[in-house]
Amino acid sequence: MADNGNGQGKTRLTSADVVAGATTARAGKQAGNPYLPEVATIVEIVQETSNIKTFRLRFDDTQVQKDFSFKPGQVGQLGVFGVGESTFAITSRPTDDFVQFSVMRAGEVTKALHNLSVGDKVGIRAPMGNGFPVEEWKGKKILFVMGGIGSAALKATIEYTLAHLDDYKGISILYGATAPENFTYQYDVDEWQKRDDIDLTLTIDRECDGWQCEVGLVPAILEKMNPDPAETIAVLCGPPIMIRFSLVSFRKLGFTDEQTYTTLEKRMKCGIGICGRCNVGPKYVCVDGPVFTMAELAELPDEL
Amino acid sequence: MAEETRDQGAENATATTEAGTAGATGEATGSPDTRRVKIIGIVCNWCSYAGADTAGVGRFKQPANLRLVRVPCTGRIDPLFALKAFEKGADGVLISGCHPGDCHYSEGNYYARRKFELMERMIHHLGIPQERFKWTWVSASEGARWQQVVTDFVAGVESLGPRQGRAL
Amino acid sequence: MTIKYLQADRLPAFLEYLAEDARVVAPFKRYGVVQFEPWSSGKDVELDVLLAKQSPKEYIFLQTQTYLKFGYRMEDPETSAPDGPGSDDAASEGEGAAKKAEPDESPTVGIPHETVHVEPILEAQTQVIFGCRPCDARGFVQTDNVFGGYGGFYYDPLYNARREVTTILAVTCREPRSTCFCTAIGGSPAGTEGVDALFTQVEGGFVAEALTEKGEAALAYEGLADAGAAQTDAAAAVKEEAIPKVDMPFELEGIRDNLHDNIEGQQWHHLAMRCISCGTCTYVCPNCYCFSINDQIVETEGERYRVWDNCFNPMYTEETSGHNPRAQKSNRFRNRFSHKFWYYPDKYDSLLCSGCGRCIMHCPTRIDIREVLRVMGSPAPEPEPAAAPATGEGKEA
Amino acid sequence: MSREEHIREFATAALAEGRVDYFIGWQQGYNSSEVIPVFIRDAAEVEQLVWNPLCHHNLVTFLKRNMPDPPDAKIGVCVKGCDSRTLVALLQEELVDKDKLYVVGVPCDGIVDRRKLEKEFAAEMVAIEFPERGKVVVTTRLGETQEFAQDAVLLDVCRLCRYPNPVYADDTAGPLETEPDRKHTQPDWTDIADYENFSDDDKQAVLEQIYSTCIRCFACINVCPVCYCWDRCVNRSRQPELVSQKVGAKENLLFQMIHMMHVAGRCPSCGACDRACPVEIPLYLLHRKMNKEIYDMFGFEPGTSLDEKPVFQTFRIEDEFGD
Repeated sequence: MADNGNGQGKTRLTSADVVAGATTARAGKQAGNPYLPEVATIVEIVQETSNIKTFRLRFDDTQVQKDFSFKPGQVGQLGVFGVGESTFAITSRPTDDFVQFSVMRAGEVTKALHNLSVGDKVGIRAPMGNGFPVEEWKGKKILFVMGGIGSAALKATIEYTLAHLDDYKGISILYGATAPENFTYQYDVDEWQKRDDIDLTLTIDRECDGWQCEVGLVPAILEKMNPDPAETIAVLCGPPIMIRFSLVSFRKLGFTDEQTYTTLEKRMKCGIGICGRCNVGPKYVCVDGPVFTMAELAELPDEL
Repeated sequence: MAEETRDQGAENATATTEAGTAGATGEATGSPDTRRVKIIGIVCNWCSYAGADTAGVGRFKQPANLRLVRVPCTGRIDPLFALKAFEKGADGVLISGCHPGDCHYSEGNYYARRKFELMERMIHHLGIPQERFKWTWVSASEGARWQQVVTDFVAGVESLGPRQGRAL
Repeated sequence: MTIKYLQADRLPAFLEYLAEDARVVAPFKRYGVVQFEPWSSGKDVELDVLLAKQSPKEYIFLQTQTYLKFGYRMEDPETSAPDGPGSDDAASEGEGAAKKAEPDESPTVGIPHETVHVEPILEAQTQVIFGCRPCDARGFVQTDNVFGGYGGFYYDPLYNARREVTTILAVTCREPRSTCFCTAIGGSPAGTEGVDALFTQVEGGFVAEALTEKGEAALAYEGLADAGAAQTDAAAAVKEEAIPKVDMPFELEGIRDNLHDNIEGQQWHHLAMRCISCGTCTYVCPNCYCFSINDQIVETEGERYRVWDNCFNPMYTEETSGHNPRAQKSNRFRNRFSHKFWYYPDKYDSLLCSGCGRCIMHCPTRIDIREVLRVMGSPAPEPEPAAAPATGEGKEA
Repeated sequence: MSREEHIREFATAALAEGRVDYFIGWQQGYNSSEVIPVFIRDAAEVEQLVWNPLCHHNLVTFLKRNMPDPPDAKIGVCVKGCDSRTLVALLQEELVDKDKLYVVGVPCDGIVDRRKLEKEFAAEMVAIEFPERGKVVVTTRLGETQEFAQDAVLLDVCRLCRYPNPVYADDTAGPLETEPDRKHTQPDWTDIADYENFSDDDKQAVLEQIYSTCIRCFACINVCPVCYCWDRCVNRSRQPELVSQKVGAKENLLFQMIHMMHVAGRCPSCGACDRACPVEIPLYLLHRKMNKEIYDMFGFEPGTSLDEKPVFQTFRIEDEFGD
């Protein structure tokens, strides 16, 4: 066009630098195109349960791999080219030299992921979301309550707190699954059982041969455990029904909504707060979440 | 929609490599040669699929452009299947099942033939010449008929050439 | 600020001039339907019909935009040549392939294996949108916040690449429709927000005011005369007269808080009764911006594209488990209006509506956003007396 | 008593006796040039119900799965002749519970095409009045007034209508309309003759052009009374993407074709999709063409008798299709 003699400096970003987010936007612009996935290669696949696989991935760009960092509780978009992207919690340790996601075979993308083998290529956009405020929790007891694949969302956080045990007054884990073979990260569970610095309670839905631990639904076991709400942070993740009833139990036990955290899952597309799909009222799960306190959720419309 | 694909493009129709659903890793086989027409055959498990096998066992020579999608019964075939195949770049779609009266499930093909007839009458409105779409009956024993049907249909589509562009 | 006068019969020549360096987009009538289309010589711009069916947002925020192409290739790690152009962002396959071999079991070494080739696509054509209305232009300002180019929280290059090379020449609304309500939400039939140059139809032609540098550049056309005092006065009169012609169907004050308080209101069900859950309102809207990202692949070559989506789509929020956070029609209905007047304002301190009234005109059942705001934007109704006095508390959300 | 008064009376009685939870009829929109569907829950609101030649909405749409709110509501509904055929199509497949339904049939002498009128004026229409039968008076926002003969501005679907009277109703609002002569003859397909006479290439060119404007809003599908899996539609599914979600002439045509194939045998060409389309694509054209083919194949007209089954849900062994 006539006025565009120079192709440069057309953005009004600087002149309209009034909104608080401008800096972020500028940073985003420098960071490049947030829609473009980084290509990564599957380096290892662990079959966790009959329908859950854990994928260990390494970015093809070594610099990206080196620079990659995230906070416990953050998520990423893992995609198969030609099928699509889906959101998964990052389950590796921040110190790992790979990125790890645990995927339950459920829909199109997860099915395609399950069909991949070591050496295959995927696309990753990560990290996204806020993560758990592990810094704020220092000096408190942490109680993880999780069910089924919900453990994937908390795995990185558990690993983090275990790596920084001195910062916390104690770690308790209540983990429920439908049957003994459905515990994801069986190897972790075995290890936690051996350790005496973790208070681990396992439960399954229905009695079965050879089972030594609790039997019953998570909320019921939670009430039986009767944890002391004082100086404790409760972190909850699992199927919606479990969350709903565990929350009732937590309230019964005297936990306030402010000390109860959960992490949400929603259908997401862009992952950067634009596409308008994962919102619960004014909050976007992809950027304002996925971690919320129950007090924050209480403010939002009932669209979980 | 593709429960199973079978690539007949190898040496002859006896090739029974099950390519599985063409997923993220792309199709396991298939020539990159775009000059050859690609034809999707949607066939019922009990008659035409077996008929194709018979043709193979009988070593009837036939064109190798056809890829089969096996469905339980022609009654299962939604017109969408054919349209989707065209959308994905097929140059022709062949649908085949049991002869009327021979349906493994008694009556599936009676429903099917009504649908296909309408489909055939309407397909040219999509800009797809009727010659690119065919539906017929081939029973399990009719290996020769299968050969004939496929040869004729492929020749017809070949005379029209590959369709331009990928979408419809 | 430059103020020029464009004689009505010089309009084609003016567009011709603009088209020298850019694509010109303007409203045209085809089969009686007015839509924004690329201009070409001989086409008559339609300005008598106030609003085109859709806002011109599709020229900046494309309805379908492919932003990534990819292909699966078989490559031999030893002989693989460097990849083709455009794959800089995708990391080099050769390296990935070589690395892939190490943790892998040895038998695969040396065997050709599959790699993925990724090519980002980002193109933007310099363009001028002529003949949109001030509400359409204001729509861009509001979506700018979302896509980040003008100070939002996130930066979206797909949108901004086009936004930055687009000049918007709006035309003052002389005869607003009964469905217009721009003044009620802070706009005006002669509004200048987001407008690069504003054209006002007066006797025999247009008075054109440049408002930005881009606008100045567009008005540099030598076929334009300097506007005389009589012409500028006439333009001012047209603007003045137009403003009271726009109805004020509701009071903006308190709508956000009342929407917050009414979130569980039974009225949502009643208002949503005649909604058919289509996407018309969102697709004709200058502000709605939700989208989906899809992949398409044929054999080994595929693409990833962004495509408009809308919150009325029953499958929009549906999760793989089958659980749908907004399963009911009334939930989805509530989301659209709350987004425009509560969720978005909380985040960007502006409204996600510019009052064009297209959603009212084109809704198959004529759902009226003004009615929705009158009902849900007023203090909670009597059936819930407890909620009524609690206004003003919503701020904390 | 006018038809409008009849409708109000039936609605009042049904609501008062508790036979229905709500009653669906037509109401004036934001001005008298618009008519919109209304859901009456209280007998005191029946005055809102209107009947005039602008009542084009096919209210059967609101009986589809997942449309009623609450889902098990007992519903009263007004149907015109064409609407009743779509209702019959749903009843044939038992997709609507007859026992929860109260149907008021409204004989109809043709619906005015608001869009035809709209195109007569540059300014907005703010009032459309019907001072006497057969006369339409339009007033614009600038105060212009113009009179039209109703017959001259009818919807295309109404011109060849063979079913002015509802084929199924519990009560009928006023006397039946005189059955037109064409009721007793074969259906008239002259409206699509022009299109049919095009060559294949021309057809394709025409269709591509008219479908290129489609914005994929899915109003046509959602408003279609017989498109009953509307909320799980293959055309609208984004993940998995069953049908290309791209917006382009060919993709749009494909999606319309799928829609059409899926309503074959149920679609009586009521034209609801056509009227709902915000970009005014003449969707009706292909649907009419399809119905013609179905008539040629089976001599069948969708939704005309409760005892029939839609042609694609049934078969005859002696059907002679294929080779």
